[in-house]
Amino acid sequence: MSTRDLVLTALFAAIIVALGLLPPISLGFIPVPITAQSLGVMMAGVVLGARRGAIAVLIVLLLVAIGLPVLSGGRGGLAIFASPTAGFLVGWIFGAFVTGYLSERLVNHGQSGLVQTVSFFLTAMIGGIVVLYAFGITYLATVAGLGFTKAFVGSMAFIPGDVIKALVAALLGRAVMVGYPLLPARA
Amino acid sequence: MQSLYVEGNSPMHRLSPRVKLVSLAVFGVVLFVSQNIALLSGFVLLTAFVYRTTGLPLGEGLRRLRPVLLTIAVVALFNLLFNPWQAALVPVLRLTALMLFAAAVTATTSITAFIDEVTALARPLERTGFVQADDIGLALGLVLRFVPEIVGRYQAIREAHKARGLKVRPTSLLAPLIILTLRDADNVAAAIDARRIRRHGS
Amino acid sequence: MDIEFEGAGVSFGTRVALAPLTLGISGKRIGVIGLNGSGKTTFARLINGLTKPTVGRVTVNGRDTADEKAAAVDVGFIFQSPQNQIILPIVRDDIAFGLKRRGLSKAEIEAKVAGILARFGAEALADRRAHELSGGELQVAALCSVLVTGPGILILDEPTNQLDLKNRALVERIIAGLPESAIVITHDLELIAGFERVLLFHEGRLAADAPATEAIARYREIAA
Amino acid sequence: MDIEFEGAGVSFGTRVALAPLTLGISGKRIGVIGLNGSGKTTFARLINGLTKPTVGRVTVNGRDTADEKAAAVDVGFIFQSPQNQIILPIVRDDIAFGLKRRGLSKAEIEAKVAGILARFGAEALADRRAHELSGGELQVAALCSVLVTGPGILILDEPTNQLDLKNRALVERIIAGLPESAIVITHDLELIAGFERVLLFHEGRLAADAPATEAIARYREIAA
Ligand SMILES: Nc1ncnc2c1ncn2[C@@H]1O[C@H](COP(=O)(O)OP(=O)(O)OP(=O)(O)O)[C@@H](O)[C@H]1O
Ligand SMILES: Nc1ncnc2c1ncn2[C@@H]1O[C@H](COP(=O)(O)OP(=O)(O)OP(=O)(O)O)[C@@H](O)[C@H]1O
Ligand SMILES: O=C(O)CCCC[C@@H]1SC[C@@H]2NC(=O)N[C@@H]21
Ligand SMILES: [Mg+2]
Ligand SMILES: [Mg+2]
Repeated sequence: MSTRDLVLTALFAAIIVALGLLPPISLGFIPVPITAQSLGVMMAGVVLGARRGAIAVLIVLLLVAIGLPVLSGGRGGLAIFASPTAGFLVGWIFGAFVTGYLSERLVNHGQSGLVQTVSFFLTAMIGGIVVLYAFGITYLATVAGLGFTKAFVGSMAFIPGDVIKALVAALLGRAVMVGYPLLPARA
Repeated sequence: MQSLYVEGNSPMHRLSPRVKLVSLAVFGVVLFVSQNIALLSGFVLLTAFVYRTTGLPLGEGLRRLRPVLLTIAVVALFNLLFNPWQAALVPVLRLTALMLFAAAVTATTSITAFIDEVTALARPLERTGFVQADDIGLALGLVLRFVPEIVGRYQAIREAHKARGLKVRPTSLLAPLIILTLRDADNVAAAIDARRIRRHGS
Repeated sequence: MDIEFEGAGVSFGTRVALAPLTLGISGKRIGVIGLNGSGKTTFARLINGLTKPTVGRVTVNGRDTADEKAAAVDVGFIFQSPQNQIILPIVRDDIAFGLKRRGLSKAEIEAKVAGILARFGAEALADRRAHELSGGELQVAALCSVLVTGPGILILDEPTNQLDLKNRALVERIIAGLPESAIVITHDLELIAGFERVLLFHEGRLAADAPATEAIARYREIAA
Repeated sequence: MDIEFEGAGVSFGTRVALAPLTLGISGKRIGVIGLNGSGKTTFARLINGLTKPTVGRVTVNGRDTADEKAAAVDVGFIFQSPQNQIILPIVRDDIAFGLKRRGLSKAEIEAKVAGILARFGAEALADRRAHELSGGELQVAALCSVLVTGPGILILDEPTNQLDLKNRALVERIIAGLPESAIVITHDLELIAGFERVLLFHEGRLAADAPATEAIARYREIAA
């Protein structure tokens, strides 16, 4: 890994942490909060690509494990990984990876701005929602013992917010493509 | 999380970074298994005391915690909506104690010390052949460095608006913010290479 | 322009960056000099409200600069580091940014952007990405972005940093030809050599308020 | 030192920042001058491998700088913007950072950090946060961070930017007294006035390679 890659992953880890300064919204019917941090996960994938994006998320999880309160609402500590949100947290890694993987393949500099934005939106939806939720819901349903139906239906409450996040990530991905092209420099 | 180190010579400063980091990890687990409100309240008082001993002036100490305190307050409010007050109090006490202790650790552990310690702890992982302990330490240290920087960049962009007599709008904030921090990151990478901080010995 | 410092000072914690200062400034060209860390930038930031005084107040044309609403007062500021000045990633967009918000028509904006770039002979920079520019090119872009809106008072914090002979001469000419008031902070003493009024700061205090030759002589003593 | 450019050039896309250049550099003091954007920084970045040539190669003491492993060659680099030089938030930590990875003992590191700060009379900066420093203070901190490791070759990219008279004189003395080789890029022509060899760049090409007086005269022609 080049120094640049190392620093960029650290930067996006920091962006995810900084997004945690926005308060989470707890829902009564599902023990997982709505948080702005998953926007950072999508952004990491869109801007950094698969490998670096996933590593950025791993760095955040490492900080959580150390006990620094880097998750929204000031949460942190090993205990988090034993809580019902653990599946989503692990899903962040794969969400960033898939978002990045698809972005690397679907988006290039020759395309029009609209095509780039729409492609980024789709990759963020697939990685940051489909893949991410698969992990989160499975864990909630099985390990957390919520049952599949309840886990699935409960998680639908995240959809509106996450679609907006995917849109923001897409606009940002396009803006970075113009102002600071990174994706071609794949790790 | 504000990770600003304060120069000082308090007992927390003198404690080895390893002891602090391991205690933090262990404390995180202990907090999680505790349900007892009295015990958790004790932890809050204790960690508040520890935080006060770091030598941070009271105003500055509170100012640093403000963002996290605010979000904890929001968590508490939501919990109160759905739960009896006892059940709502437990997570608030947990979060507050963890935040106070983590803030005390970060205020008394310089980023250099943090990097060194994480590097030392990660050293055994090198045998897997996947990672360099030096890189893990450096990456985690850089995150702590970047969080305040991102906040600072946000401030700088607001100032750049003001310098031209413009009002700041959130819509024109995010993209410049990310692009500017990306450029900062590139510069930091160049500085690390230029100063041979990473390549040496590897 | 009429700038009044009324016992205005700035401290960061226990560090006094600028001791309370009472001073009136009016006139076309004011120079500001002094050692590193003597308070020059802090002084300038007070004038357009980027920093708020921790004691006293500063008014520009009668309006308190600490008052958010008054901050629209027409003070353009060229930062000491051009890196911090550029907001949008493409030079042309950045220059146009301030104009857009002022509600000018598209054609007017384009004309103004082209005009300011031509003034610096910097047409080639228009479509460049700001982060790819050399240090001096960035400084020129920053100057364009601020000058294009034609601020009534202009503060230039070390504007000739990183500039080559050609651009430095250009900035010197531009300062001389500005229709409005300018406050020029610099370590490049030739730049302010002809100014009638130069403020010398030392350790957060005003150490001289005099014509250039006199203030520069005092500065040389302090620096020796 | 023995630096060899063997047809080395840099393009960014279609933009030629430095046309292919063949040149040998050895000697103690080399000045580099030229207009903004003429390729000075690009030239310097090639020497310590921060930028890789898109054509040709650059060797330092026989080792290719594009080769990651050879990059351990001892080239210190003072960036054009000190903001970019500082890695860690506290000045003292930042200065110590480069030493740590070189395996020095704690006591040695402390002694070296104290030594370099004393050399600049900048002991007061040690425990300051880098982002709170004034521009000139930051430049001094950046100089300390690089000089402390005692690099064999030192590249200074506009080292006197933002410095006051006192610190500027100090940097001039330090350059004169450096035990090792130095390459000094600058727009501050007095700084290199006495150099025996000065490289003048123009539009990405070497336009002169001559003693200071001659190169500066050519530069003035170009800038006129
Ligand atoms: N945010 C801050 N926090 C703490 N100290 C600060 C802050 N900003 C400035 N200072 C300190 O205030 C003093 C005055 O700073 P200022 O930037 O006004 O100096 P200056 O005269 O512009 O110096 P230079 O010529 O180096 O740019 C300096 O010692 C500086 O370190
Ligand atoms: N990453 C990049 N992408 C595209 N163009 C670049 C990049 N870096 C530099 N350039 C261009 O290459 C040219 C040479 O840049 P360089 O930084 O070497 O100039 P310089 O001589 O150091 O100028 P200055 O005196 O302004 O610092 C400039 O026109 C610059 O815009
Ligand atoms: O902070 C945590 O405990 C991690 C929470 C994970 C939240 C998931 S991410 C996808 C989905 N969208 C949200 O807004 N929240 C959940
Ligand atoms: Mg200043
Ligand atoms: Mg340069």
